[in-house]
Order: sequence, then structure tokens, then C-alpha cells
Amino acid sequence: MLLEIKDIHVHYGKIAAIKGISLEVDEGEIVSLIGANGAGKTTTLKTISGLRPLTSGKVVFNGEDISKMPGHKRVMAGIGQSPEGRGVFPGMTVQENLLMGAYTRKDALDADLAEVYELFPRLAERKNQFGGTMSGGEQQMIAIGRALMTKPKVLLLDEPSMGLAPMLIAQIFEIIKEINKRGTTVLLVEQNAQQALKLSDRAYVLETGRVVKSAPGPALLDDPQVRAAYLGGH
Amino acid sequence: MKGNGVTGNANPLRRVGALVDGARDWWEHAKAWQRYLVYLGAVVFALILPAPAIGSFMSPGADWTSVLIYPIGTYILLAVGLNVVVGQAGLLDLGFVAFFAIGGYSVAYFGTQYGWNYWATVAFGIILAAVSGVILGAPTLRLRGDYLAIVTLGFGEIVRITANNTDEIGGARGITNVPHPTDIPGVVEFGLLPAPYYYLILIAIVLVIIFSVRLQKSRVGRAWAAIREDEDAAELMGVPTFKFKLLAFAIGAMIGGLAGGIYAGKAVFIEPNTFPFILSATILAAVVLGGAGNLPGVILGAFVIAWLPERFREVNWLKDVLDRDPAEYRILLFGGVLVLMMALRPEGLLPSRRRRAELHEGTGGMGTMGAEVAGPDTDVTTTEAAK
Amino acid sequence: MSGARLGRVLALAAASSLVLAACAGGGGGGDAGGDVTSVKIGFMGDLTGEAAAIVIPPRNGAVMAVKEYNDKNPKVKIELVQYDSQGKPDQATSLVTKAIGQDKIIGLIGPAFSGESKAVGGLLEENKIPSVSPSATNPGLAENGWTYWHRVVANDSDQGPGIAEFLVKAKSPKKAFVISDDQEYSVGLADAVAKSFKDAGVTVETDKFAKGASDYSSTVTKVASANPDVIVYGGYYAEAGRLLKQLRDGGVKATFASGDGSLDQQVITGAGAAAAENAVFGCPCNIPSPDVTGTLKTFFDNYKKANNVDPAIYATEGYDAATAFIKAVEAGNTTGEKINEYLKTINFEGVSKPIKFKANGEPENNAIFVYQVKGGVLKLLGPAEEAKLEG
Amino acid sequence: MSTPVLQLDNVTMRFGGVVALREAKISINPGEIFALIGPNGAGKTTVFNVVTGVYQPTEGQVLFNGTRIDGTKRFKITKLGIARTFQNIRLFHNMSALENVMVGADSHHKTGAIGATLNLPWHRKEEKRGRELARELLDFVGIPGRMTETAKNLPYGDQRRLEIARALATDPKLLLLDEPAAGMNPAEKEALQALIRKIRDSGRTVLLIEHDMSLVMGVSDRVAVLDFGQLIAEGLPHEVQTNPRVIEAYLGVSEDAS
Amino acid sequence: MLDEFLNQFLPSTVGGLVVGSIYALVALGYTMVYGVLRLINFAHSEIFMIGTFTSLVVITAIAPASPLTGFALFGVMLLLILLSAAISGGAAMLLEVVAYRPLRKKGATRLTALISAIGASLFLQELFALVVIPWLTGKAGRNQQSSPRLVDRDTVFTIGNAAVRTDHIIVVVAAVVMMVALDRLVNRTRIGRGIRATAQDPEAAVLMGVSIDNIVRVTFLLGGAMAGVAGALYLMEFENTVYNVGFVLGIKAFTAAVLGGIGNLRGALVGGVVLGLIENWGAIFLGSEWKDVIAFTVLVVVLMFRPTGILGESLQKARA
Repeated sequence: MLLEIKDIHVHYGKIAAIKGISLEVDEGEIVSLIGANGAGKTTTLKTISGLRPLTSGKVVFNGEDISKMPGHKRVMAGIGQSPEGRGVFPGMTVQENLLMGAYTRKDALDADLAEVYELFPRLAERKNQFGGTMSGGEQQMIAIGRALMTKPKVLLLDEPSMGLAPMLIAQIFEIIKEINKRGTTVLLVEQNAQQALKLSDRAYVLETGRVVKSAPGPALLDDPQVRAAYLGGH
Repeated sequence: MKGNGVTGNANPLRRVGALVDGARDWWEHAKAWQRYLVYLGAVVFALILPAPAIGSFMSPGADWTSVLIYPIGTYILLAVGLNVVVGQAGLLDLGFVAFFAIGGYSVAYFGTQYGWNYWATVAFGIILAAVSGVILGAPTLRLRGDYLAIVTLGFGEIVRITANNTDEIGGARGITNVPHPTDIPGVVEFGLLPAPYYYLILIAIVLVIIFSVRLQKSRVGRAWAAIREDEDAAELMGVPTFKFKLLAFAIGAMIGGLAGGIYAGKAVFIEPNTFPFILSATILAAVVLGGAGNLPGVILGAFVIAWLPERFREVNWLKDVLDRDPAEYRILLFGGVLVLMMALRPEGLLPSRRRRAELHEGTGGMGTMGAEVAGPDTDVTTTEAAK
Repeated sequence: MSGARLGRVLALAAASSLVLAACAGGGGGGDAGGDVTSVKIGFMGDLTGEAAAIVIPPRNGAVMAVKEYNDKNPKVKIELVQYDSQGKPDQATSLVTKAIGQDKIIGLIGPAFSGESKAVGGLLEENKIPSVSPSATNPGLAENGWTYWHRVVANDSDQGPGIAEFLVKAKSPKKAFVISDDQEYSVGLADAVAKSFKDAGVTVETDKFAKGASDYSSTVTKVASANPDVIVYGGYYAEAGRLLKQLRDGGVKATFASGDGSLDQQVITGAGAAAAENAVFGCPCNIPSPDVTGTLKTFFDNYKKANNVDPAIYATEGYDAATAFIKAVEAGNTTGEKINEYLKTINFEGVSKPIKFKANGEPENNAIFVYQVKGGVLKLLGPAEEAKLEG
Repeated sequence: MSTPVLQLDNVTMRFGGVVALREAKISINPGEIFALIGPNGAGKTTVFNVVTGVYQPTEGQVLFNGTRIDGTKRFKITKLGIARTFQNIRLFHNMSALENVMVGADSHHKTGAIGATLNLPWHRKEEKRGRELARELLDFVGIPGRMTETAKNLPYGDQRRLEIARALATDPKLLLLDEPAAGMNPAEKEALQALIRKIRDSGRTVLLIEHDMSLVMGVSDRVAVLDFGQLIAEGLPHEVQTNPRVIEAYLGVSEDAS
Repeated sequence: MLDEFLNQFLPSTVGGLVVGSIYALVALGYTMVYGVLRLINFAHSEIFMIGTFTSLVVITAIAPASPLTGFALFGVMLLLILLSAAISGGAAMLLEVVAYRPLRKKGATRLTALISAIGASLFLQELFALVVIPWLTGKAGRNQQSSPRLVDRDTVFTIGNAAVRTDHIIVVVAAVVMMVALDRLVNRTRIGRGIRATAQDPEAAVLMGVSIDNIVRVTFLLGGAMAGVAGALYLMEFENTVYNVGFVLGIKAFTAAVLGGIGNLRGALVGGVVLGLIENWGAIFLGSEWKDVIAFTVLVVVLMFRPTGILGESLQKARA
């Protein structure tokens, strides 16, 4: 198991945002977390990448308990994340944003940079433009490209389709598939359940801080309850 | 990385905190007569506080009653006033001393130049302070917290320097022979003895506390609390935030002005250097050290900050150890204690529960410092705007 | 809810406290009746603060005088109690209240500065405790109608004209530039100097800077642009040194003069020996240099022996102020009131000058002494009427 | 037909180069429950922000009961009768539930510092009325007995209700609910649905943003769909649900398309 | 009046540029720390003070018999600047560890941190007055400490009636060089990217593998080093210092930082120079005692019309 989360609880102040979530992500998989706003999807990702402290439970990565490891070291260990709202550095150029992804790396970057530009030709065109002036879709590309530059073993994607036009959404999901094909494990949080489930090997359904269901992606797609709740109910 | 919920142990201050919590629980469930008894006790205590028996321990080096008036009483009065601004409305004010100065100068100037009745000059000083609070606040309260801090700091300095350079109000020479408070025939005579001034300042403190508590429990106090917690949400719930922030500024200023008036009447002589920036910082430190927003805490903080350095002058064994007057070290110690206290008990000695919670979440109305892990507050408007 | 209740109770209590206030008065005079074998005299001033350099010498002088007296094993010994006011009026107020109420002092040497003197003069008066300040020079102090207040130095109204008239005599300037910082003493002295210059028909320009400032370039620019014949700075040595240095660096060559607050070796270290050379200082103080003779010489040697340094500013005045009290006690006076009566009549040859007080507490002798920097040291040129500038 | 309660007249909202709302036209009738749906980032919350005065529209105007309100100060809009809740709950977390609601009720109170200090009769009256109203409203939304509890200690669903109570305390003619069902379990959603109807039945108009389709379909009278800042459909719930454009944009690209 | 103004304008401008350069260097420390932590590092003025005393010790140790010129001068100035920067930078890092890190770890508010900063400021001042200065110089700690002259006050050239001296040129040139170096460091290097990333979005920075603790440490180091350089230049120019030398200058420098747009490195330069110039020009009309009032009034006015300062906040948003 590449990534294992064991019964984690997370609190904001006294409010429990996550009340005992366990999930597993195997090497090479695409795993989705779906659920309504406020179900705890984003918090789960932030907990994995070390942005939120655990109240209890364990995060195991590559066989090592990383529950107490600071966030920046988790990046070095191989957890990359494209955060919710993209988190693009507005005052940095596209290139600088991508280089930030390679912040901890000491090896040669050129090949990886070229690969990102190949995945996102749009970014190559706008190398020297400031991140803050890019459109939503372009920012999403920066965020994903930047996360790839950390050379992650597992890539955490938080709502990559948010605010994007349908055309772009399809494109982003294609790219996620491609990234996965090239050997990166993906843990995906999505509102757009339909698309996400189609893509995923497995998925977990979250509700008010708990896992209520887990199954292979296509299976959930046909689950009447899931359809009712997240897919428009018909 | 230590989580919010994960608490360290072996911190003696925490045990004190538990004790305080116990007292607070008792207080919340206390019967009316029990509370009355406590109020009565507090008042009786305050009345007999100047007794020489207490003074010989509290202040062996200087006259206890005088010390009770200045710095202790004056600091408490100022701290209660600043608490309205910082603790209740959550606005950072680094120039509070300006209002203290305005109150003091108005008593001194109108008393000596025009021979106004003392009480009239105090009242006028309070009004003047409130007006300057509004004048300062109106253009600046729209600024963000830190800008407000530096602008208020600048205002404090402007007032002091202007007083220093304006001959009409004595310039650097200050104003001498400020009249004492007018006697109240048959009741009290204000001369050079400190006792009447102590009771005067005590009455002022009591009145200001009543004022402050009543505000806190009213619509006004609720509005301030709402502004402190989430200014945008407050505005959207119909709170005219700007008006209420201005009100907090004006009320804080009035209390500062009152303190200045009383001070000038006792001191007989005031000069611009009586009102340095460091006094603003000290009062702010008192408010925060005591526990911003919680009156007993603020009073305790002001008392400690005013009294400790005085007391420290007279620690004889320290004199022997250091071979120097320990008084010299008191500011050094004061600074060190501030750093230490903030590290060990950032919420202050006696924080209000609400305030402590805010601080623990790192959302105390003024945002957090970029901690390793950012706080849970996300600004909706800005993230929305980015979409 | 409970707020309202709290209000009512506290209001009641507050009202009753007024009544108590009437009874709770207290504190008392320093009457020491019966057979007295020892009395306490206070010394008050800034002993540890920023201007301590001006207060330590008179303190040492006073300590010396008292020690010399006690060593003679008199009938009534004197204990000198020191109060460190840090020069702050507030501090002085509470210290004086304590000195009178608890320590029962019968006289006070000090307070050293004018601000604190203003703040405590009334208290001393009320409690009939005589005071003699060795160094407070604000003219206004004598105008409060206090009868228990005295000083042994000339005030700034004497000092200012003293300096101005001396400069007019020595340099016959056409234009003078008078500078002050924003402190009380400084402004007072500068105003007095400027007024005397104007009275003598000299054109005067002025500037003022904030005490905490370190960059005086705008003042230097103004001075350079005015091109005066003499420059007078009223203020303390720290600022005087910096100012003098920047003036000279800015190419201003006019004669630089200042008053008692700047009369300290540190003005030379501050400005640099070259810049400070020939600077002139007027002071109502008499600072003995190693080449003095007579009683001053004795004082110089004893002071140096006791303190390991040469006597500095107001050391002799501190000694004389103490001596005034000593003489009063020697004459059998042990209460504040009696001592004050005695001080009214006192007349003796002090170390600094003849000591005799006017009715308002001012010294009869208001001599100003002139000093000049020569070869990197301060040299006494003599009383202003006799002194001759060198170079 | 009477004047619409709320009317968005060709409202465009731009942030720098990004268009969050493009020539939106919405008209809501009195007593309606009107739902606004669309993917995240489609501009729904922007609509709320424009209506409540947080943003001033780049173009177009907002009418409330026929009067123009864009450009009016936020607290004045509240006084006029528009109140809202927030997508990510924005209660005054460290105040008690009762106090939270009283802040809302205070928007129609007048006591200032003087009245409060002197404890004048009208102040006492207002406080009493505010407290009673708050109690009633907590009861109304279904969380009585939680009055003294600190807001943030309430369970998630109760916090949502508290937010609604707080908004109701300002006595709004139009209530805006921003994803009220987020984070609720099915039972809570059920109760919420009832509550929204109850609010409408008390004579108020409700504008709702919601992702939960079962809730939207179950409760709303009319539905509008936003996509990419543009209004792509409007009508009765079942009409919207079967609109192919809506299915494509929001409910997912139809099965056969992939 | 106009006559006077014209007569004093150019000399005042020179003076304003010199003191403005020093404000600007000190302002950099405030602005950097603010950019990353949103904290007013009140004790930064004491870091500057430490720089002046480091330089004092060095100059006194070298004790030039007469002012230096040529390579000797260049070498000694360089040594002075490097040593002061090192000591001040180190002190700033230590300050962060002692006074701010514990608070950061607890997620305390900035108000709490501000009080801690004020405490640290008082503590450092008094520590120097009571212990360090007497130990360093053997003189009473509260007195002015004067340094020997390092640079002659030779006029290099004149513009109108304003003499531009060697020391003026050294101050301005050194300040500009340091600022350009810092600007490059922040905009062109990896660690600089880390600083900017943390300022713009700390959470995203962590996700890039940036250690916030590390960045904060470096930020304090750099800001402190700049204050150290300012201290060295100050001592060379004014040739004396005192334990509380940083107080007024620190407030001015912070004002300069806000004026230029806090968080913006180039804003610090602009703010410092603008403040120095306006103060000196205003003093021509009103007298030097109104300098501080002029400075603060300008600040209030600028903030009223341009709430983010002249250049706007910028470590966060658009580029420096």
C-alpha cells in the first residue's frame, strides 16, 4: 500500500471536521473522494499533506508513519498536492511557479520542466506571465504542473475542475489520466462526481466527516443512492 | 508541529488557569447574594487598600497612597479605556496616550488660563478627547489593523510633539500650578494629601467599569464582539461596523481623557514628556498581559504592570546580590517578563473565555502570524473573487 | 443582567467612599520632638537615569559634606537618605510623600531638576520641609510663592543673559543663531539667551530639534545659510556634542557656546576634540580644576580621594547645599520649620560661592562662570565679568 | 403580477480580466423559493455578494422591491430586508447562540452607548424584545435549549440552523441561503427542507444556492442554472432537470458523450 | 521665505538622501518580516542598535589615528559592514527563536506577538544599557558613546550651494548596493523564491516543500543584516550611538516601510528616501522640531488616499 490512512480525526477548534476516516491508495491507482461540500474531503487531503494536525489516527506513506512529519518533509518524501483554490503564487511568473515545485530538488530539472510544458503547451506560451493574471483554467494547469515538479509518488488533486468550462474540464481529466499512465498515483477530490468516478479505479463517498461507502468507481456510478445524492437523481 | 487540540503539560500557569476556570464556573452559577458579597468585598478591599499596613509591604520605598494613584490607579483607568478599543472592538491602538494627554492638557490649560472650574475642565477634556478620537478615527478606521496601529502611533507622537512646540500651552515647559479639583464643601477637600485623590480615582474606576460592563452586555458590546470575530459577517447582519468602530474609539478616548483630567489635578504640573509613546505601549501591554476583553484581567494586568516595577525597587537582597540598585533593572525585567508571559500564556493572565478561544484558534480578530500550519480562517470574499 | 446589578452596588459603595475619603486623610509633618540625636536629610534627583551624570557629582558633594560633619561626632548626627527620582516628576511625587511621611526627613537637597521641583514644591511647602536644590535652574521656580524652597545656583534668566552678554562683550557679534532641543530646560535657556541678544541689538535666528533626533542636517543647513557670528545652544551635553560635530562638519566655523547642561567632558568626546576646541560654556556652577587654590583646592583633593574622579558639574553646589543644612542643624535646629527659619538668615562662604538666600529662595550671588575647551579639556576662565576668551 | 422582490437587471461582475457574472437576469417573485444551481465557481455566490452589497456590479442594476440597491451600504441593505447565510459558516463562533441571533435582531434596535450605560427603559425593552425574539427563532429553526452554548461548540447541522436564525432575526423579506445543506446528513436535510418551507410560509421569499439536487428539486418553486457566469436555464424544477444544456454543463456530460 | 527655501533646498536634499538611505535599510527588515509573518517586529530597532555598537567596537579596535582614504577606507568599511551585518543578522535570528517562534507554534495572534516584540525591544535596550555597553566600553551604559573618525568630511563635489561629501557618498552608495543585492537575492535565487512564495501563500509554499521555519529564519537573518549595515553606516556618519538610538529611528523606518508599501522591498527604498526628503524640506519652513510631525502627517495622508502605500504591498502580490 502506497498511502494508508487509519482512522483519522481532525478538529477545527472544537468542531470535528473528520470523525474517523480510513482509506487506502495503492501504487498506480486513481482514487477519488466524493461528497458534498463540508463532508471533509479537502480536510482529508490537507491532513495527508501535513497542513492540518491530526487529533488522532495515523497516516502511513510507503510503509512509514508520517503522522508527525512536518508538511515540507512530506513533499520530499513524495506527496505532491495541487490545493483547493489552486494556490498559485500570484506574484511569480509561470516559470517561477513551476520552479517552486522543484524547490526541494537538487537534481536536473530541465527534463521535467519540458515534460510539464509538453503536458500543458498553454503554459509554455505564457512562461513569463504572472500567475495572478492567468485565467482559472490556466491557474489550474500551473497548480498541477507545479505539483508534478515535486516528482510525487502520489499526487493529491483538490477539485481540479472547479470553475472550469466543460471543455477545459474534459481536458483536465484527460491530463490526469495521462499523468497516471506515466506512473504517478493520484488521489482525487471532486465535486464533479460523474467525471471523477469514470476515471477512478476506486472511490470513497464521504459524508459529514465519515466514509459512508467505498467501491470501484464505475460501480458507484451505478449506485442509485450515489446517483440520487450527487449525480442529479434520475 | 503541535496541534490546537494537543495541549502540553507541566506548565504551572496552566494550573493557575484551571483554578481561575473553577472560580469562573462558581461565579457563573453563583446566587445573587453571593455576587453581591463579592462586589461588596471588592469595594471594601479597595476602600481600605491605602492602609499603611498594606503599604508597608506593597510599597516600602514610596508613599503607598501616591503609588495607588499614579501609576496604579491611573494605569487601571487607562487600561479599562484601552480595553474598550483593543479588547472589545479588536482595534489595535498604539497611540492611546494622546487622549490621556488631551484630557490632562485641557484641565491644565483651561484651569490656569481661564480659571474654569476643575470639574468643568475635566468634562470638557473628556469631550475634547472624544472629538479627537473621532477626528483620528474617521479617516483611518477603514485601514487594516497594522496600518491603524502605526497611524495611531503617529497620532500619539503628533500630539506630544505639538504640545511640546506650542508655546500657547506651555511648550516644553509644560503647565505649572494646575488647580486642584474644586473642593466639595463639607465632604472632601483636595489639597496636597493623596488620600482624596485616591478615592476620586477609585470612584472614576468604578464608574468606568460599570460603564464598560453595561456596554459590553448591550447591543453595542455585541456589535463590537461581532466586528472582532467577523467584520464582514457583522456588516451583513446589519451592524454598521464603521459607526461602531468609531464609537469604540471615541469611548476609549473619553476614558483616556478622564484619566488625564484626574492626573493633571493631582500632579499640579504637566509637561509633554509625561505622555511618551512608551506609556501607550505599557498600557497596551497591561491590557494584553491581563487578558484583553476581560475586565478583571485587564485590571489585574494594569495593576501588575504598574506595581511590580515600583515594588522591585525595594528588594533589598537583590541590592546586595547585584551590588547595584535593583531599580535599574526593572525595565529589563519588565521586558523579559512580557516576552516570557506571551510565550507561556499568550491569552493573558485572566482572559475572557471567548477571547481565549479566539486566541487558541488564532483568529483573535487580528489574524494569525503565518504559523507552520495556517489557521482555519479563509477569507470568503477574496477566494470568491479569485474564482 | 449582572452588569446592572454590579452597577448599583458599586455606585453605592463609591458614594460611601467619598465619606471615607474625608476621614482617611493622613500623612504627617516631620516633627521630631524631644532629645534628638540624629536627623534625616534627603537627597533627590536622577541617580540612574539618562541625566545621572549631572546629578551624581552634587550627590557626591552632599555625601562628602555630611560625612565630614558626622566624622566630627556632633551631638546630632545627620543621615543622608538618597531618593532616585530618575528625574521624573511622578516618581519624585511619590518619593517625597514617602520621605516626609515615613522617613520623616527634615530637609531635602534637591530635587536636582526643575520639572520634579515643580511637581513636589507644593508638597514640601505644605509639610514645612525646606529644600535646597543644587542644580534646578528654571526661573519660574522662585515665582510660586514657596517659602520652604531654595537653591544655590543662578537661574536660567541669569545664566542666559550671562552667556549672551559675555559673548557680546567678547565677540561683538552682528548675528547670532540660537538653537535648542525640545526639552524644558533647553527651551528656557535658549529663550533667555535670544532675548538678551536682541536687547543688545544682535540679529537672532533660531531653530529647534527633537531630543531623540540624531541627524541635525536641517539645523546645520539653516545655520550655514544664516551665517551667524556666534551660535548658542541651550541644552544637554549629549545633543550639544553631536550638534557641534555636525556643525563643524557642515563647514560652520562660528563660535559655539552653551550652558550648564552641556558643561561636561562628554561634550568633547561627543563632538571630537578638534570640533570642540574653543567652544565656550557658561555655567552658574563653579567646577574646580586641578590648579585651583584655597578652600576649593581642599574640596578638589577630598572629592578626588573619596570618589576617584575629579569633581564635575554641581559638585561644589551639592556640597554647599548640604553645608547649609549642616549649619542649621549645628545651630540646634531639628525641625523643618526651624531649619527653614535658619536658612533665611544663613550667610557663609561656600565652596562654590558665598551662600545667602533671597526671600524667594533664590541665591543672593548669581555669578556665572565661563569655561572654554582648550586642548581637549574644559578650562575655567573665571566669573563672566572677568573672563577673557582665548582664541 | 406584483413587483418582483428581487430583480437582477443585466448584471455583469468582472474581477480584473475574469468575468464572474455575465449579464445575469433574474427575477424573483414574492413568496417564492427560488434555487440557483450550477457547478462550483459558476458565479452563484457572486450573485449573493452582488445582492447583499459586498460587490458593486460592474454593469447592470439590482432592484429590491422595485428600488435600486446596488451601491447601497451593506448594513443598510440588511435593514431594507435582505439577509443571508454563508457557504462556509460564518457565525460569531465564540459568542453564544443567543447572542448570535441577538446581533441580527439588533439591526432594528436603536440603543446607543448612552442608553445602554444608563440602562434606560427603552434599552431594557429592546434587550428584552431581542432576547425573546432570539429565543423564538432558535425554537423556530429547531434548536431550542442551545441558547447559552458557544456557537462553535454546536454540531455542524445546528450551526447551519443557527445561521438561519441569525439571518431571520434581521426580519428579512428576502432570505438568501448559501448551500444550507452542505455537511448535513440525510435526516438533517429532510428537516431543513421543512424549515425552508416554514420560512416561506411565514411570508418571506427565499433564494437558495444548493448542490444537493434532491433538496433543490424537493423544495424550490423555480430553478435557475448558472454556468461560467452565465444564466443557461430557468424554469420549473423538472424542466430544468431535463434541459440538455443543463445536463451537459452541470449534471455531467451525458453518458453517451464519453 | 522663498529665498530661504531656495538657499536651503539643495543642502537639505543631500541631508534628506543620506538619512533617507539609512531609513530605507532599516525599513527593509520591517518590510520583509511583515511580508512573511504579518508581524510588526518592534524589536528590529534594537537589531539596528546592535549594529551600531558592533561598528563602534570595530572602529575603536582599529582606532585609526587619522581618517582613512583609498583602499584602507574601502577595506575597513567593508569589514565594518560585514561584521555588523553578521552580528545583527545573528541577533535577529536569535530574537525570532526566543520571542516569536514559541508564539508562532501556538498560533497566537499578532497582537500577542506585538506585545512580545515590545517586551523584547525594552529588554534588549536595557540589557545593553546595563550590561553590554559597560562591558564593551567600560563606560556608563546610558551615555552617548562616541567613535573615532573613520572618514574625512571632504567635499567631493558641489551642486549649487550643497556640498556632497565623501561620507554622504559612502552612505548612499552602500545603501543602494545593499538594496540591489537584496532585491536580486529575493527575486533571482531559490531561497528568495521561497521567501516570496511564503509571503504570497504559506500553505501552498509548504506543499512545495518549503520549510516555513527555515524561511522565517532566513527572513530575520536578511532583515537583521540590513539593519546591521544601516548601523555601520549610521555610526560612520554620525559617529556616536546610545543604547536607545534605535527607538526614534525605528519608528521612522517603519513609517517609511508603510509609506512605500509594506512587504515591498523597493517600496522600502522609496519610502525611506521620500520620508528623509520631505522631513528635511518641511523643516526649512516649519523648523526642525516639526520633522516628526511632518513625517507622520505625510504617512496619514498617503494612507488615506493610497491605503497600501506608494508602491503597494508586494512581496505578496505583483512582483517587487
